[in-house]
Amino acid sequence: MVAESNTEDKGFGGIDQAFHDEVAQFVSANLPADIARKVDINAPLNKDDYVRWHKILHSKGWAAPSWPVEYGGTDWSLEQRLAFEEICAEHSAPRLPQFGVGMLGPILISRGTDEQRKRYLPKILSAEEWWCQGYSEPGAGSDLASLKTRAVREGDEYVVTGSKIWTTYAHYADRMFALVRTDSSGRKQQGITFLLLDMRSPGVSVRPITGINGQHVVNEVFFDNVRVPAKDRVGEEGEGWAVAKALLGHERTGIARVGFCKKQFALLTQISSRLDITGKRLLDDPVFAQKLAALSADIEILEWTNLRVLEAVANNRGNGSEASVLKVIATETQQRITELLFEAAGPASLDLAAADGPLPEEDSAYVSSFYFDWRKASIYGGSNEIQRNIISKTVLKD
Amino acid sequence: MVAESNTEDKGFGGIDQAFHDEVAQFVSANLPADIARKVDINAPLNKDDYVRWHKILHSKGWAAPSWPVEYGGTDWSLEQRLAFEEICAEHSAPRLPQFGVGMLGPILISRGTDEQRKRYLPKILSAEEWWCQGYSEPGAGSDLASLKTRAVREGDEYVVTGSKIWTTYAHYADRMFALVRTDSSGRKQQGITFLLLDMRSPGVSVRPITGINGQHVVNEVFFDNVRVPAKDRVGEEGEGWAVAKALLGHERTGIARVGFCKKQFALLTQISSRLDITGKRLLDDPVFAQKLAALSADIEILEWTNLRVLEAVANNRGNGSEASVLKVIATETQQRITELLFEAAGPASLDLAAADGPLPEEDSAYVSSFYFDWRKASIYGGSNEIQRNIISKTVLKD
Amino acid sequence: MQLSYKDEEMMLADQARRYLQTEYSFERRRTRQADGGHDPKVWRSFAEFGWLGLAFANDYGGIGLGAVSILALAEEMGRALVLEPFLEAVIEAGTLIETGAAPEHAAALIKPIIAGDSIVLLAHTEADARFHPHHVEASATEKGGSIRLSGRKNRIAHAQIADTFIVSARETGGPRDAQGISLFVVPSDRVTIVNPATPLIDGTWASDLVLDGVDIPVSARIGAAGAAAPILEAARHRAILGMLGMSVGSMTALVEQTGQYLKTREQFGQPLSEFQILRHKLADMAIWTERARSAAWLAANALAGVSNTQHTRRSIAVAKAECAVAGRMVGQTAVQLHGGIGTTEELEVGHYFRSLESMGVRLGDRTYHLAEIAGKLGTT
Amino acid sequence: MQLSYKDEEMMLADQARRYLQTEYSFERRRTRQADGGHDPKVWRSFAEFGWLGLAFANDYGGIGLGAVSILALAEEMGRALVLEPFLEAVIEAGTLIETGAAPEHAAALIKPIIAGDSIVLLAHTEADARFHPHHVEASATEKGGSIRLSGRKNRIAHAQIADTFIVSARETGGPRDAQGISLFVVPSDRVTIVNPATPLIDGTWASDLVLDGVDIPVSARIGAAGAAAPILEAARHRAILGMLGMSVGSMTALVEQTGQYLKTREQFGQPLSEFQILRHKLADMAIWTERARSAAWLAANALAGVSNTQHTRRSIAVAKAECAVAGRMVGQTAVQLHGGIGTTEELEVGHYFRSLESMGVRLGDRTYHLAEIAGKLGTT
Repeated sequence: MVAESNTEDKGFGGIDQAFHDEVAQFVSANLPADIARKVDINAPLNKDDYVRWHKILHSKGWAAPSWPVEYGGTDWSLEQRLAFEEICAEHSAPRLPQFGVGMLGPILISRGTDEQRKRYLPKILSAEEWWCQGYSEPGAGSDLASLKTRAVREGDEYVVTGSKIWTTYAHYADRMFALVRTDSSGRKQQGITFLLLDMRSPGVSVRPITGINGQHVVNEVFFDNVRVPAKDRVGEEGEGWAVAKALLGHERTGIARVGFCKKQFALLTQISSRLDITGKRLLDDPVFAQKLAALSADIEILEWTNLRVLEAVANNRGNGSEASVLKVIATETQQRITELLFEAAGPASLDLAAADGPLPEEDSAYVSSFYFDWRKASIYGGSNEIQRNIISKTVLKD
Repeated sequence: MVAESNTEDKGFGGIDQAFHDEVAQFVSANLPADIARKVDINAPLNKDDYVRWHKILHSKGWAAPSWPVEYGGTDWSLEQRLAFEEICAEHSAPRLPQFGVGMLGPILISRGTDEQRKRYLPKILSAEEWWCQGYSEPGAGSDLASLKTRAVREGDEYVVTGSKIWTTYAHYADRMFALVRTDSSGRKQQGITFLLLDMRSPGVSVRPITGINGQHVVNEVFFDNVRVPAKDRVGEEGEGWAVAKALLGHERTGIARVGFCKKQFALLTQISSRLDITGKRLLDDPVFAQKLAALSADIEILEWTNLRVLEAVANNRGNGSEASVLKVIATETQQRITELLFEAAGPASLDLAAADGPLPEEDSAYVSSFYFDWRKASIYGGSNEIQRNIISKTVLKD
Repeated sequence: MQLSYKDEEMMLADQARRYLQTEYSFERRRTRQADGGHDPKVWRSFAEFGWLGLAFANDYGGIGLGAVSILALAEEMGRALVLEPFLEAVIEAGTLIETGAAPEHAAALIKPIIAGDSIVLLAHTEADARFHPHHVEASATEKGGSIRLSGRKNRIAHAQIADTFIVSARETGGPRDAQGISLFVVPSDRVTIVNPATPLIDGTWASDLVLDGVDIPVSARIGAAGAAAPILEAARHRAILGMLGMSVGSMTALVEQTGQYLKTREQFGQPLSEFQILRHKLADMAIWTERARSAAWLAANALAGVSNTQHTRRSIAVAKAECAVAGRMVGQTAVQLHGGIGTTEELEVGHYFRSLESMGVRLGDRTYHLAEIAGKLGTT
Repeated sequence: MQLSYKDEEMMLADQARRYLQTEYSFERRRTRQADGGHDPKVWRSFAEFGWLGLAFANDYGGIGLGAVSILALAEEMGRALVLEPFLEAVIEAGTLIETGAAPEHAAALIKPIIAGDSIVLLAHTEADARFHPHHVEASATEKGGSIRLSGRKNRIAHAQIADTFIVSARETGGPRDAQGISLFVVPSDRVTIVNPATPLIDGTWASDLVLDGVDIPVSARIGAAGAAAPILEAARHRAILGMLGMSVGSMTALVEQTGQYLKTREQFGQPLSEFQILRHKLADMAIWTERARSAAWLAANALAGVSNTQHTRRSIAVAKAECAVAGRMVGQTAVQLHGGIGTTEELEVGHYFRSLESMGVRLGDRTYHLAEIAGKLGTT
């Protein structure tokens, strides 16, 4: 839906240099150095970091490139939007959480009411309101549709009871868009409703979940008779699954993260370029260099797979499993990067960087934190096992 | 059964030097050079090669080490028998087909009649009669018990109709031991009978199957009303599955093939030691050397896993999946060896050695033949997928 | 940047697929393989379809299509496991001639190639070269207006059917110097062909060639004396592109055939396609195939675009390294999923596997190309 | 050759398992981890069980058990993810003292260790060493009957609780020479401890140590001047053996816990253990664990047997290289099979994974040990 809303140039003829330069120059000139350094070494970013960078992009009109111009978006082609993301990543800009701009925005634009659009879109664009996503539930794993959080209609309100888990940045969020069950009589995909709720409503509580690397990013969120106005329902009651799914199938520019991978490769090169006491660099060790070569080839294959997939989807030539293929290739490449960073750091990989406090000076300070954390990449967003199920279904056409 | 028949030394305290030297010296002194050369470069051996070496071992009393002394075996411990196999392999002796000595012999010794033992064992020992194994059937794959070849009792005979596939060296064989179905009313493991049949009986025909490497080793065997005397049945009618299975569970010294792996590693070292025009050896290339190092570590891990498994089984401490673990580790190591041989050979890996004709001179002549052929190692004898099924069952205790 | 076939390339591929499906069935291929792979009737059809002139400039009577068209046609040839020397005698030798030879010389050589009347092969590799692109010990000595060639060429595929060889020989320098190599056009009857029918793993035959002091005129030289390295590189790059296309075609066929097999074959009372572990291995085959396809397009774009030697070299190395491992994984897995029957010569699977491994090795294996990339880390 | 535990070793392991199951539950461990891992009460119990004296000779009041006993006890410690400095303060430092020090000096140091009254740690690694075993820039200068130590030691685990350090310092030679390194016994109050609570991935704390011209008597030297390399190697080998045991214990626990989880947790209407792909990954975990176990026994036999430096070195390198990859595969797969919850600090799984990765790196990662093997190919 979104991906196809303004893709005039479907040929992927290459980004013109002027566009590339404008983005690169803007990022270089305006990205705060402290944020860039955190990004460079994979240090955790806090809400203030994200909001600062979001507002800088907003000042330039680039906070929501995928939105139609009338809502504050751009008229960029899919190719330009992809290039924008990649250039930002390559120039050390943080990847902004996509719950508002990337996920809820397009949903409201295509399925929301005028009132909802007026109420919510401007504050997403300006970063005044931070959104989180309430899909996953404890015990559901990859079986998203098995959700149990219940919403009971009472007059003009829904009363929500249950819990969500793996809620990224729920502790930063002002609001949540959530899938809740309004009917449990039919198939599990039926009877699901899409609600927008206020995180400060009575009955909402947030429990932090500490990651394997000691950092706090995700949360469990509990709802105890939380009242949500019925006007904050998106789509009809019972059609929440379709609302959520329409988005899942179309937002593909964020899967591969090629710019991010290139950035990581640059960090890897930097860490491997340190001279040791004998005047040698790890980079010059033939065995390590061969691993780097294989990894750089992997990243290039990822880049071209990404281009091919986006072009195929833009031209409606997909077979339906492209996103799955891309997700597997991307996450395996990213995880391989984290492994090689871990190896390059040598004994420094034994350090577990603190979740807060002053930023360490060493380039390798966060390699182990990143390595451990990134195991999630093959679990979240549909585990790689689920992706392979999908791919095999397509090959077998069953 | 067999493995435990004469294992006095279950402690695996190490083979005494005298035994080691005796075996090594005998092999070195008596193994025909032409056979050794074939073994060294993985060239195909023909029946004459096998029979010659078998007879040489027989002359020394070593043709069937695992048999009890009264039948012409040895009083060696399990450890000695293992060492014997490994020393033979390391000294370029061929691994003799095990259908007679390794498989049928033990079955007859434990389950045969006196008459059967008298009739068949001596000729197995002397290599006068060559046996093949009729277990697998077309369409059965890893589901061995689903066999369909039928045997109908008529007076003192069974009349056998059906076919067997993947029959190794059926074209060399005088006789076959086969599993046939005498009753199809019960569970598929029931109603199976174990018969000994003459490959020259009317109604037996053999169709060669050419392997992926162009060589002829396995066959399809057809039975068209083949008459087998009832006295050539081993065990009771309908108990053939138990007869076959008793053996499968106990013959473990042949799975790992550590000596064979070491021999292959020696070939790999030899091929990698060729000086190129710049005076360098592939062996000295750091990237290749690292691969060799990893492989040599793998072989050592295989060796110790083999020792541990045999010791555990000898002392009845197994959990039942040892043979499966060993099979996976062994075949994956062997296949990795074939891959590295293929790589070491460089452009010479493009040559497909002829299945017959004069022996090529180059050490690398058979690397591609061996590489392609050895894919079978993870398929035959219960595919590695089946082995992992078994292992997971044990871990999950279900 | 081009990321998928255009209509005209699809038409070319469709034409090739239709022809090959009927005329190049597995059974017919088996018959041809017994003769070393070349069937003059098939070759004649290739000429009639215009495939032999596909990549040559209009000036020489060719169609003048570029890298993507080569990819499209090669993919179909890989799908059908074509044994004909299309890459060697058209793409590789053709590029050598068109890039290196003076126009008149080129025209004289190219026209019979396009017509299907002449099979020209590069005779470059030598026994001790491993994958070194400049390894040439064969010598070319100029004396009194003629050149004497001496040396030995190794494992030249299809040599038994060539009428002409383009022989690399060294005029100056040491055995692995880039400088000093020249190319010479030599009629096949001036060369001694050793072992004329040595089977290769891809089902074709190869031979060694002996040049035992062969005198040829100076006019037989292609390009300037001692300057053949860039010409050889251009031809190598295009031959690799063709191999990438063939590899992708073979992998695509293997994924399809393996999927079909899993659906058809039953075990333990259900189709193999119901076993999740087998489904996931099939998914892995599909993923590797998509990776290889990306590699092929990467290479095609590098060769189609503005020439940038460093960028092109890296792109080719990345693509070739990727295709080698992808082909291996797809081939090995296809055999494994087919079980016993996959290990025989009776099924196509094993032939695809062997052919993929062959293309993984020819013109440099994965290790070689990774070393190429490693040697230039940080320079692009 | 010994391939399985004897009765007395099984008894030792049983004792350890019983104690650790109750006194070292995951919840108790979490509390201790918040304090850097050391709990004096736990250490006292270790002493009472005799574990701190396990490997020391009877002459010093130890029990005199060998490599296999270390393996047995370490396996249980790995199973319970013990954070105490057992390997560092008992196996590593103990081996240094017993191998290197004169009997009287050794007795004075060892007795308090066995009693649980003294924590002695080797201070050897420096910031630029990577994994080089002889990298020592810290200097030892003898002058007038005393020795002055200057330098900096890097990432010394548990340093905050040591009363004594055994410091390596160089008397002669260049920074990576094997010759010229000596070991000195230095009370911890003579050393400046920097960053006393820097967390490591295995849940313990490490510190840097600064020796800013510390004067100590010549009698503080362990062994002959400049001859510490073999002593360090003996201690390193035994510490690696202990790590192998701990790794195997951790892997065994992960296989069990993951199997349990798959049986308990339902998805798409059935237990995860019904999904073949997950079963096969569990089987892979079991296979890797058995490989690691083989590695541990290989190392134990090499250290228990007749000393053969080349053979021992290779055995240790093979075992350490294997355990590193096995630990990684088992740890990664355990996290993957647990899904989201596996990526949190709340479950033991992640802690095992981090600990396994830590042991994969400490005293040389897989690449380092493969290079050790590669350097000696064909020499054993």
